[in-house]
Amino acid sequence: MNCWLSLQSEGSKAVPTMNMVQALNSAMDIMLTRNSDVVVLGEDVGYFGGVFRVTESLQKKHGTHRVLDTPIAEGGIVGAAVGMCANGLRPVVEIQFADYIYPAYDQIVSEVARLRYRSAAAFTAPLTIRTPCGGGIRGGQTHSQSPEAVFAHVSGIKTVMPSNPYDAKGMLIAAIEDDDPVLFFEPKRIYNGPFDGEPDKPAQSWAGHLLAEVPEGYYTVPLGQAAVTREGSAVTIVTYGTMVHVSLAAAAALDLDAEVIDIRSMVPLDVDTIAGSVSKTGRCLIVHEATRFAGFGAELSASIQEHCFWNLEAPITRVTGWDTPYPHAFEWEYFPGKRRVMNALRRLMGEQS
Amino acid sequence: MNCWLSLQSEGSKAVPTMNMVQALNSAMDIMLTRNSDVVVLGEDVGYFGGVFRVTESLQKKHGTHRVLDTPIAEGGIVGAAVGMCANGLRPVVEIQFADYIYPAYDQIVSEVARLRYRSAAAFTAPLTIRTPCGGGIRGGQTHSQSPEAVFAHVSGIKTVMPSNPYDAKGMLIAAIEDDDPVLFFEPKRIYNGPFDGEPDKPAQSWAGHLLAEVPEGYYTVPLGQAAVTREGSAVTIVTYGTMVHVSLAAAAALDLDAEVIDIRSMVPLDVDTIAGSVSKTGRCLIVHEATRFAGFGAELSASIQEHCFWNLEAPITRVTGWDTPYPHAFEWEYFPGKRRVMNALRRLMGEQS
Amino acid sequence: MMSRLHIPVVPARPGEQPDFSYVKIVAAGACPRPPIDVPVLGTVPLAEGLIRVLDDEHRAVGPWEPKLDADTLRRGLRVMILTRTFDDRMQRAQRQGRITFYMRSLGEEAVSAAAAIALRDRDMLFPSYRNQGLFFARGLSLVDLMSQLLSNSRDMCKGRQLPVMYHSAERHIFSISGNLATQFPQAVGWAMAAAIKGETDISAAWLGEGSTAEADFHHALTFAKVYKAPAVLNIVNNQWAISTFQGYAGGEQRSFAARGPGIGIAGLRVDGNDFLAVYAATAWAAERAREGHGATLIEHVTYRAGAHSTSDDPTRYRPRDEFDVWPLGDPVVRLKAHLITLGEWDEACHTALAREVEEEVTAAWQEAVSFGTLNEGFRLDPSLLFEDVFKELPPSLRAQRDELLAELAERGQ
Amino acid sequence: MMSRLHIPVVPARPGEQPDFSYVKIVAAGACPRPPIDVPVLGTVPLAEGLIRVLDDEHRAVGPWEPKLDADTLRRGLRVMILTRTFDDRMQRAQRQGRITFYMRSLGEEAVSAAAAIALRDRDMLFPSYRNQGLFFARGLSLVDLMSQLLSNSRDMCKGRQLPVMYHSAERHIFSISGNLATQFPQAVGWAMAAAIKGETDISAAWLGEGSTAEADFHHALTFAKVYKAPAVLNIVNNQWAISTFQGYAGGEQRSFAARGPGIGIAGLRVDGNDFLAVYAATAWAAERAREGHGATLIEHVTYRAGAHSTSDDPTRYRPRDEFDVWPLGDPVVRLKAHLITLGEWDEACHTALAREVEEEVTAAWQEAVSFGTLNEGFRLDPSLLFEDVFKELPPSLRAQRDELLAELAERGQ
Ligand SMILES: Cc1ncc(C[n+]2csc(CCOP(=O)(O)OP(=O)(O)O)c2C)c(N)n1
Ligand SMILES: Cc1ncc(C[n+]2csc(CCOP(=O)(O)OP(=O)(O)O)c2C)c(N)n1
Ligand SMILES: [Mg+2]
Ligand SMILES: [Mg+2]
Repeated sequence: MNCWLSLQSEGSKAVPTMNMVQALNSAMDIMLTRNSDVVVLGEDVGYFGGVFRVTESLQKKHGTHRVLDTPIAEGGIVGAAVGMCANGLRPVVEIQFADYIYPAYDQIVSEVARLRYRSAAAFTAPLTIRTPCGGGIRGGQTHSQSPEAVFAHVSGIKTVMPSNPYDAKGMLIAAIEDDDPVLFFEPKRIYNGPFDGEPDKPAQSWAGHLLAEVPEGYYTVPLGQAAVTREGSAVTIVTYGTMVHVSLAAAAALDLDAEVIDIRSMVPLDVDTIAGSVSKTGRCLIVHEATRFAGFGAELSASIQEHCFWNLEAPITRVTGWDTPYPHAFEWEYFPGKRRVMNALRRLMGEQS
Repeated sequence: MNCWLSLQSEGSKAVPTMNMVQALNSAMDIMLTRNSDVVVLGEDVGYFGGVFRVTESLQKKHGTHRVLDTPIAEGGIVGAAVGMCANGLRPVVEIQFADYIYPAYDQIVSEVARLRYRSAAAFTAPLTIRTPCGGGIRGGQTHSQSPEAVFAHVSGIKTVMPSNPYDAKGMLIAAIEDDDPVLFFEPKRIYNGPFDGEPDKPAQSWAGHLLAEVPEGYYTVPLGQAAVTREGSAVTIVTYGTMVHVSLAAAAALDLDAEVIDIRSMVPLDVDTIAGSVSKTGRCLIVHEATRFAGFGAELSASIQEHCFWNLEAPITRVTGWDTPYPHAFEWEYFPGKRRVMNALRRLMGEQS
Repeated sequence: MMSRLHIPVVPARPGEQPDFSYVKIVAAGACPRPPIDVPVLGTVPLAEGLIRVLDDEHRAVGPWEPKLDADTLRRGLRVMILTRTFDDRMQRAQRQGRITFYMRSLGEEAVSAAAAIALRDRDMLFPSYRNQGLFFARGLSLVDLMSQLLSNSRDMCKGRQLPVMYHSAERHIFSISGNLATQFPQAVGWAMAAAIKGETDISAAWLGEGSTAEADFHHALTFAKVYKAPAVLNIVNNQWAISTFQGYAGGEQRSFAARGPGIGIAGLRVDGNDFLAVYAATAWAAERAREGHGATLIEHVTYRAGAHSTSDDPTRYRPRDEFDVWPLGDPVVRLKAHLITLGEWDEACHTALAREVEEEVTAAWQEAVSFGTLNEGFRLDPSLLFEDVFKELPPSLRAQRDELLAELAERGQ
Repeated sequence: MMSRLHIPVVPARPGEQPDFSYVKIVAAGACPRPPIDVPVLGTVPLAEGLIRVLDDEHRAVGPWEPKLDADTLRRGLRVMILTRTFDDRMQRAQRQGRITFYMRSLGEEAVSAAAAIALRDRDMLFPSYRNQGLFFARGLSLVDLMSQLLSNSRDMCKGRQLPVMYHSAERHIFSISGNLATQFPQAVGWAMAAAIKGETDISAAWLGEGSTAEADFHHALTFAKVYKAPAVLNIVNNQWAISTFQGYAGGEQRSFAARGPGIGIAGLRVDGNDFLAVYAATAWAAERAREGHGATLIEHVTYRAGAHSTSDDPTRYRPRDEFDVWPLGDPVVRLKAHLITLGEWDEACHTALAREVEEEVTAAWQEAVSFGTLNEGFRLDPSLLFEDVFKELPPSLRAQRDELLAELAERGQ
């Protein structure tokens, strides 16, 4: 079992509280400082600091030639970044919303993901593509999507999603240092605070949260390792991003001895940690925001079933967004909130083997 | 259980043999004739008749204004087709290879699939996108891909793949008549004959194959219905496209009482037929050409597990392409051929409950 | 070593003096007006010039003077004032939390108003999110538009869309997309279909100058050129794309209209704040398209005087007072002054019109909120969430709907 | 009603008379050669003209005459003959089933040969699949190239790529993609990186005229314009894209080079079968880029004299004998005649060179097949199938590899 709580940070002093925006900003700031090959580019990321302020003040600090505002052409941004890689740079690209990543899909699938393989490693694309994803902010169908599955299926690109400031910073540094391309999804609903899926409650902040204690200095959280966010023995909840917090809240509300696994990386997937847990608990609930059909939960379900079949005491269950576009007004009918997770857990615990 | 064998065709005379290319050509010819709103467009589809000859002579017969050669811009082709839909036409688009569909991904995901929903059906996109997919033709990584999963995940678009000439024609007519957008994958390895996964055997032709008896006239094969291609009680093989033939060959080689289900439609998926079969046999092998991780097999596995958990006697197993780009020289090491399916079946039958 | 990369110059940032010296201005009346069948290269001077009709004394001058009657001019003025009033009111509604999001078109009202009036009613429009004037000009009910903003029980989008993503099949306006530029090739495809069917209706589409960098802009121009599609393709160059200056879209020392002749379609650069110029250019391009001479790319030079959207704060990236010194002025002020110069308008009429429009908007708002708002009295049936994904509800979605309805029952909704 | 859609005119189909009257020709020497820092609009006449150096008497004339020494000209001739000889031989190898696929560049050899010689060795090249001449000019080993075609044990791509998808990190040539146009924005990104690092190396990229319709072409031009990227962007207009005539890419009555000035970068239209003209244009554009004046779009007017690929039969869609009457002739014949006119070459030298190249290709082929072919003596380790997906083999791929190795053991391989 790989647990992030054991990770060390290097040269860190006092441990201040950061929200995810600050943690991500700090990761880029550190990497721009440490490695002159790192450049940051994207729409509105420069002077303005990004529509979510994640690149705030980076241009001021590192200059207009290393933190670049770009034309509005996601395909062009990624295409140019691939060429920058071939010339020794390590671009960190921001796609303003994951909903707008599709114009870059060809460059990502056909070029970024294939370059090392097709050229037998003569050329590689060590770029990082950051993009805010997920709903819960009343953004409607073009500011709320969770398209991780359509990238996880593509061989040759790592796909990750942190769920808290500590991981966000450590994983982003790891992604920038990774020699493989990394698609870095940022669940925007929890940029400023954790969210347990109850929109009517006042917004929470990260202040006081254990995982918002983020060292100021350099540290990494390795990609490809799941985190056991809560230990338990009755059921395993496998989830990531915003839904980690919703799942924790649902388990707590039911006072259920649930083990909650934050997979953090979709590719590579830490099957050992997940399968170990499900083998122990015998029950598994998969929770994600994305639409269900052929979503990433399907792969989780299939893999877990393959590894844990003989230990399963009930069918693996999925709680996800419905199989519809993301609807503006029905956001809270759509979003897989605490109650939906609780209901699924109840059903799952009720199933007899 | 929905079985295509019971389908009727309208006004058909003698039943000639057609290969898949001819069957698809006939479907478009009939629809161009029956409905003046139907237009065909794509790269090289007009004068030349398409690189696989699927649109051969359609331009000659129906004119340069209804069978259009286009610029090489997959995104532009689909974008223009959406506009044509808004003006009452029913475009049938060809994307020359499925490997080249990614430049159109944004128009497909953000526009084609969402238009009806976002406009509350004021505007719709009843277009059909045909594209040859799959390997086995020594096409290397950019002429061999099977990207169905990255479309099946997208709500609002139907995704289908026929495995024989009869279905190809009936399903293509159904797709063109469908008021929803349909992504129509054509497994190019079996355009000219079925293929059992053994590259060293002489190529087979469709002649003499029951499902190559294709009526000349109009008929439809409804979308969303799986076909039980072979009945059996020991194990269910769930598959589609070229792998239907490989699976049949493997089952025959093992002399195994396997039920082979050709799902035909990924979206909508005929869960009833599949789940009915697996509940009966208690064992399930999923076979597809696409890479495994987060592939369509994952959804099949997850769904089947959800529906048939209490009847499963062994873990659901997947035989698929490896999680790598499609490699030119290692095609037959990559391709999930008869032996790989047989091995998986043997293991699956060996598992004890 | 020092970087040699060219970084586009942004003339002024917050705290700096606004500087519009980069905007190439041409005197009103100075651009020639060629016949509508002029060869593409004949439009090069127009793509690099600036078509203007209203001069500094508010007179209409030169060959592009469209000779509109006063009623039409007054209609245009009314549409622009309605746009601005509606925008202001909805921005306030957003600040009050009654709607979730809004986008104004302050300063660019002429672009939509004049074009809609120059086009025929059956011509198909493919707007961006900042062309609300098209809907007003085509007479959509304010209550309908507001209901969309409110996602209430009368919402034309059935609650599925972010505010401002309107459509109107009846009035021939396509569904607005949140994805930039996608409507551009669609408009060309629509026009191709019209041509294939032998019809004389044309299409028109709009996007921002920032959006010209997207692939779809190129696809649209290519298809329009290849098939001579009867379309009017409009670039609204309002100088900004959120915080990104137009130089980042390629506007440094080059007009966007020049992309037209570059690829082989006509190009016109127009004073976007001059109602008469926009009207004249649109009418010319529409006639050219209708007569079979192909598409035209029109760049409307204007200025986004407001924030990008209610989520944006432009004082973070540009001087606060730029609009005051914008060299092409305010389209409402200019058309009003022209009408007064013509003797067809006065301050009293103007005040009365402003009041009338204000009342119309207020009345519409009262009616619209009576159909609910997102948070109060919202009554859209949640099963609508599952409809229109496909024409018919597939079994899987039926099951999901039932699961939701059970959940809602439990939640007490 | 009758369709009003414009369908691009294809001048001749099989059975018809070839007709190249649509190709706008300009006399050799007629185009001016502006200084390398000319403003973009100063290149408009060049983007619409045709830069030619070799006249009908095979003399080099006019301001673009690059004044190359005879050794350089002979080197160019050799690269072109090597290209053609290699192409012929590999096409035959494909027909014999020794390789699975091949693409010749017959008739367009000057485009790659002259450009590679005009550029510096450290300049980074982003070729399409029809720029094999770049590899020959940069001196790649024929055995290495053939081994790629054969997917044998010496294959630089380790068996993973379709034939002709070469690369060479050592010789600064990027990996060829099977997806059209993707290399264009990559080349611009490479050039941006060079500029950011303050280096003076530049990049050059090539694509076919058909591929200009793709999004990536537009992205490349936009980024090149915005950042003044030091790149030479080449369009090889060989009139055909498989069966699709260049009119379908927008070439009707419009040059492709004009897209450069259209968007704000320099544009040159060049006789692509004139070695000296291609050299001169490339050298001009390279110097312009290197000195910080931005990118240039060069259209090379040439003719694809062979089939699109070994999978294609062009007699199905165009007259068989078009190349015979192609107005810009054969680049090899023209450079040879020029050298002879200069007194630097004769038939005997030519025959000797042809024989020498022939022998070189034959010897290389014999060596290459000694490393195996796809079907005979193929010995690439199948675990290579799983490597280089990621830098390190993840556990899941290790498991898949082991499964395959077990299967192969069983199959007896
Ligand atoms: C494909 C895509 N990428 C990015 C965005 C985010 N975005 C919304 S508006 C905008 C700026 C557009 O500027 P412009 O085209 O000039 O239009 P304007 O807002 O000035 O009218 C951006 C980047 C988007 N909606 N779609
Ligand atoms: C994205 C994409 N779409 C389609 C194809 C199929 N295709 C391969 S070559 C070709 C024609 C290209 O023509 P052109 O760009 O003129 O280059 P040429 O072959 O003439 O050198 C097409 C359509 C592809 N390889 N990639
Ligand atoms: Mg703008
Ligand atoms: Mg070509």
